Amino acid sequence: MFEYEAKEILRDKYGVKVPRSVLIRKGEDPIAKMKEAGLEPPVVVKAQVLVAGRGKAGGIKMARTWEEVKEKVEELFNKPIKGIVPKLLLIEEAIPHDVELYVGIVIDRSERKPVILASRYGGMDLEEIAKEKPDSIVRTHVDPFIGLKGYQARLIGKKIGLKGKALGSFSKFLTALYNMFMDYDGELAESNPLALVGDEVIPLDARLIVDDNALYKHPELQKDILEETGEYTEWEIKARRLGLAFVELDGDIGIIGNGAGLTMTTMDLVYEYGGKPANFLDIGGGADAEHVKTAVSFLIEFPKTKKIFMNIFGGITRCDEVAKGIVKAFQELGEVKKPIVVRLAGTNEEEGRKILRENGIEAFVDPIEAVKRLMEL
Amino acid sequence: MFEYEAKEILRDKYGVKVPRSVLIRKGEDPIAKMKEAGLEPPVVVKAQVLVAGRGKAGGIKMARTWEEVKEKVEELFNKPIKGIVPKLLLIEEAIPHDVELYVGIVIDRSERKPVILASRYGGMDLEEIAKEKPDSIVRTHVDPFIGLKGYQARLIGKKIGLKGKALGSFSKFLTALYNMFMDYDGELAESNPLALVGDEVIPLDARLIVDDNALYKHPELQKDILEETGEYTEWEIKARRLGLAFVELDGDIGIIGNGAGLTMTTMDLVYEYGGKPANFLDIGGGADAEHVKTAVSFLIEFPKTKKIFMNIFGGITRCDEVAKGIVKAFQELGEVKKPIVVRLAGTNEEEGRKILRENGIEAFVDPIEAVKRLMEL
Amino acid sequence: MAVLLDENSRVIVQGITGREGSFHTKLMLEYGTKIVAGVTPGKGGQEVYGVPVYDTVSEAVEAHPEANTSIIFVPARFAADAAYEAIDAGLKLVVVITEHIPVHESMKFINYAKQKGTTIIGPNCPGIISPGKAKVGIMPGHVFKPGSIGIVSRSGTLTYEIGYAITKEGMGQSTVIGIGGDPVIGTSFTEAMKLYEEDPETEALVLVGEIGGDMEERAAQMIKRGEFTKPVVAFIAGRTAPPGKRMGHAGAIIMAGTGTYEGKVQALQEAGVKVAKTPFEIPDLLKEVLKK
Amino acid sequence: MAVLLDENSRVIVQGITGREGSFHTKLMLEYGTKIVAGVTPGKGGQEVYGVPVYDTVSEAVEAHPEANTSIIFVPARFAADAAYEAIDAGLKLVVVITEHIPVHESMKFINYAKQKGTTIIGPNCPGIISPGKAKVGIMPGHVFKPGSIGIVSRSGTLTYEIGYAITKEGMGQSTVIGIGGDPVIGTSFTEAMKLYEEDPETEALVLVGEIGGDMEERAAQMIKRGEFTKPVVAFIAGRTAPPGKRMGHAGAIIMAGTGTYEGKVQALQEAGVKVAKTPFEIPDLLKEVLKK
Repeated sequence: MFEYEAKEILRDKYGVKVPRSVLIRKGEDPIAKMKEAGLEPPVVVKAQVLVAGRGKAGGIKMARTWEEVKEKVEELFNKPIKGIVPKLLLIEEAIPHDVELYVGIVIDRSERKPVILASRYGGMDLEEIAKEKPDSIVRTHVDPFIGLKGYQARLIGKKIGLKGKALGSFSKFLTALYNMFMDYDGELAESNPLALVGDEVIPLDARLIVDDNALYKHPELQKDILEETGEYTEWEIKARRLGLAFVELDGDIGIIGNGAGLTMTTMDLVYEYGGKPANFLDIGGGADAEHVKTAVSFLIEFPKTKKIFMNIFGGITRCDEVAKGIVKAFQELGEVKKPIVVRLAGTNEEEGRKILRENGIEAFVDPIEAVKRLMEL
Repeated sequence: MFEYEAKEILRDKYGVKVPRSVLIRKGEDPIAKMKEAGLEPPVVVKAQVLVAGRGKAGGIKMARTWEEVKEKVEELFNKPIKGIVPKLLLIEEAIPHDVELYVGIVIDRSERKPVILASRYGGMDLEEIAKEKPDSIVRTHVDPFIGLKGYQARLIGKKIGLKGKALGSFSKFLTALYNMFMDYDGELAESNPLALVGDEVIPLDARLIVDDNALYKHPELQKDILEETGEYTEWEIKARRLGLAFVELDGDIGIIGNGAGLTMTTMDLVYEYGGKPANFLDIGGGADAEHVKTAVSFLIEFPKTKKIFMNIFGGITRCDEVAKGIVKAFQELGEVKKPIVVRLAGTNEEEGRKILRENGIEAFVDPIEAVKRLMEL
Repeated sequence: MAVLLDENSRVIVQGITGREGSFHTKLMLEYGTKIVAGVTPGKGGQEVYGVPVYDTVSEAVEAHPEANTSIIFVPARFAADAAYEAIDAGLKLVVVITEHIPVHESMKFINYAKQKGTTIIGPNCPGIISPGKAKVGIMPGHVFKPGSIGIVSRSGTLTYEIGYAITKEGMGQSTVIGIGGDPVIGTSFTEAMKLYEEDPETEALVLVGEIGGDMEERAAQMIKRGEFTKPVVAFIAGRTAPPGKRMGHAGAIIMAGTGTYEGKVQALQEAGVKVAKTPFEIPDLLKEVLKK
Repeated sequence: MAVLLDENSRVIVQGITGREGSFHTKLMLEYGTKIVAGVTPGKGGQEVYGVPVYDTVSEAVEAHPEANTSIIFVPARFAADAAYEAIDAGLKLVVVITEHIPVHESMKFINYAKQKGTTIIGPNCPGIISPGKAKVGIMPGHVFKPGSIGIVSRSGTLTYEIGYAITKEGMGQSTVIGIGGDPVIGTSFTEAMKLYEEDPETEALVLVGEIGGDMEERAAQMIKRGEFTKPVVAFIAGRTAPPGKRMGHAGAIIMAGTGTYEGKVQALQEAGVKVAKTPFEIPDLLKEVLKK
């Protein structure tokens, strides 16, 4: 979700005071739009990109005059941030402030509870805070059924050095952030920096990452456009569109496995025997021939792969289905130069290996034998 | 809250399918508005009044033709329902159905949990169901922190005789009703009748009563207009506007006490000694002279009272403040013919009685003596 | 002994700097209640009648680990949060004086308190007093005397009235609990009765009920089941109140034919409870039942 | 013995009429698991491989009061509700196979289960097997043999691979738990280890970890603290996985420098755990630690 969307939700649904701003598209006149909204320099011009570390990558510019607004808008619309050219800019009133706080909410895996992380030293990444001011981070768990209590929020505020009325403002903001995190199935809700202006806190930035598995509950939210996150390569985006769990790597050996653990282990095994994986591709549990075909075809087309190693241990996945899928992929693609070595074990393994061998594809029971053979090719 | 408001919330915020309808004001052309909304007879024309038992009082009419629509609209706009003339009518598509269910949610005082009441026999009041089909009422408590679980809702549906897909529809509706009850601090959320149409449930009526103490959390909700509920008499409405906890009764002795229990007991005492209370008026805890003055003045003006009995046991309330308030009320109203007997005990009682006596008002320590004196007057 | 509150109670006043909070802190101190700290967010560091004020309950408890009881005077909008804070700080008894708390909020923090083993009195109540030992509430202390009568009451002023009537007749009270007038409260008649049953100091119990709800009926059932064995005398306010009307607070309303005066009196009488017609008959009835 | 699952387990299959549910019901029955009932809302009255189907878990439990375990195959949108239903019906072990459950929902029903004393395995897991006794999951039964090795694993297929390797070397397993690949799961390494520590049948434990999270580090700390005293052999998948990328499921991701392969291996080795470089070294390492 873009910054401006998170801020809109905070403002409209949770009553949080956010800086006044206008959103502009390429080609729109920023001056006119600002005047319409009653905004004047100094303002902050911010590239709306999903890239993490946007500020450091030069995606946020101060503009002190009307002249500078024009300049900075021009500049940001033409400057890729980690490869992504912004389609939207947010022009926001500049808010003078002394202190920048950090506050974020994630789920603590071992406590199975939301945990609020807060620090007096916002403005830098949480990782940097953790490195440079580790003792400044206040961690507070929240009972997911009871919710964040006002006094807990005030206590956090106190621990990061707030006092008097600022405690009330902080508590109100944190409650809003927490409610957004819970209502929207957040993986992360964050404000960094959260500015302290007099007795009031104002979120200069806001982020919300929604759990993909929960997106169906929030039809009003658009799924983040894969291309715009800057997180995925071209082929990773293609794979996601095909429903494949694929990660691009640096080597040249295509890897397919079933199950994330086994697939990672297969990568590790190839490394161990001197190869370099070109990718991670997990066909998951219970894949049918069609899904296997899609995965194998994709890896054959993926230009980085010179040869393919497929490692399947059938549990819920049936080896005969897998074999059929592989054969189909090779049949459909016709003359394929990329060699493949398959290791098949588990449910219906013999049937599976038989199908492969009948179609001229090398099939093994032992993964070590298989990887050794692979390295000979 | 009016029926149409509760239905709007259910539809817009909770995704419940409600009958299509138009809302009309006096003077508007019902035919034109229906055509605009694509509605055709048969329809149901419903007076939007806050009176309970509206259906029985003749506030709901079926209209099978355009002619009848005109007639019924005319009729309802000119017919007081328990004394209240509706300002709005809801014209709603008539939905043919076989079964009318009842479902309501209140807070169970002793369990301190929301309790869902459901019955196969909707259409009549819950009290009637309780009398005529007591075994048909299914009671289910919900943990307020965990919320209503889908399986609980289906189980309730099963127990009131639903099957197959209707269970899913009922469960969805009940979850929406429960969420509305919780989100809006409901004292009561109810749908009666809830129609079963094929595999689907559709709320033909919907009610939501919001806890007065929680209204500040829901600024979008209008406070029910006192005049339109039909629950309050003219003087009760006046009293509420003055912030007085006042109930009108049939007798002629004005009653003021501090605390509901003591005030009721004062009523009981007056009855016991042959008098008939004209009202209940509780000045609450910690009333200051000003509030006492308002209460006493109000009761002097209240035409039903011939004489006034005031019974105060001061805890948080100070008897001297009470005395000052009484004196002030009599001074401001000038020549008052209505006699008053005051019983004052507790915090600063002697001071209080002294102030009264100095101003010619009879003051007692013992309530029995006081009530006896009252009856002599 | 006494129930819930005694000479070992160490009290925190939440909302101590407010008008009501500071006024009653003074009265409670004068009564002899051991108030160890007060809490008002943002006012930490002040003092109220010599009681140190903290920003949070946890700070107060850290500085005064002997604290075990809290009384809440904070405004309705913040009262539920104050209750959670007291519960989470591990206080065992929390008295909520505040009225007009939304009933959903009361319902929730009362459930929460139960999970955590905290007893809530109230909301919308006058509090609790164990005469001669401690007072955590807003009742006038002088109307009560140490003694062996327990009082549990849904009504504030009526409690003072009845307590005073008992005191004047030469008897006294072990502990008096004003459980509060809201529809949902932390401690019901039956829950309080469990405590009085086990208190050796209490010889007889006065139940002060009202129309509305079914707490009196449940008390009667408990007595019938033999789970409360001490003599009980009752008074029910609202004999002449009409149905369907809220008599002052949300709890006192006869709805759909339930919660009537007659129903309550009948249930209690069937359980062998003497029901007084006026509060002033209570002392005589008490003498009667105690003679047996 | 064995942990969590044994010959006394009586199983309800939730979502029994679905594709996966019915297929694995067949396989579990063939393995010898005692499945007493199935549940699919709206399909009560049917049978699946001779197993009676009910509309609700409470009806199933009423008809089969011996039921103590559930396995959930219902789609992600309804899985959390199915879990609540199983917990409320008093089942003591609930295995959630379903993947793609929103993490907030898992977090909630896992907290709820803890309150109610129910053990959750999963979600997004292959289930649990006590070879020769019962299988409540989707793992291929034939790769495991009864024996004295416990396996706890974050990875499905890797568990079969390692189990099979152990079996081929003539050893067997007491209980194998696939704890699931989601970021929030019902039973962690350390929670499972507490059970294995008390199981006399288990002589050694294999931990199958992955990059991401800190469950392996916590296991290492537990061993260091002396709270787990049996020999442990581990394998961690993802040695060559790049940071910041989700490797297949949400749990396996190295973020902000935590959850790395090296960190986990170091923590385990410092606790005296032998860490295998490939799954196939596990049997040899086991023989080594068992000899001592």
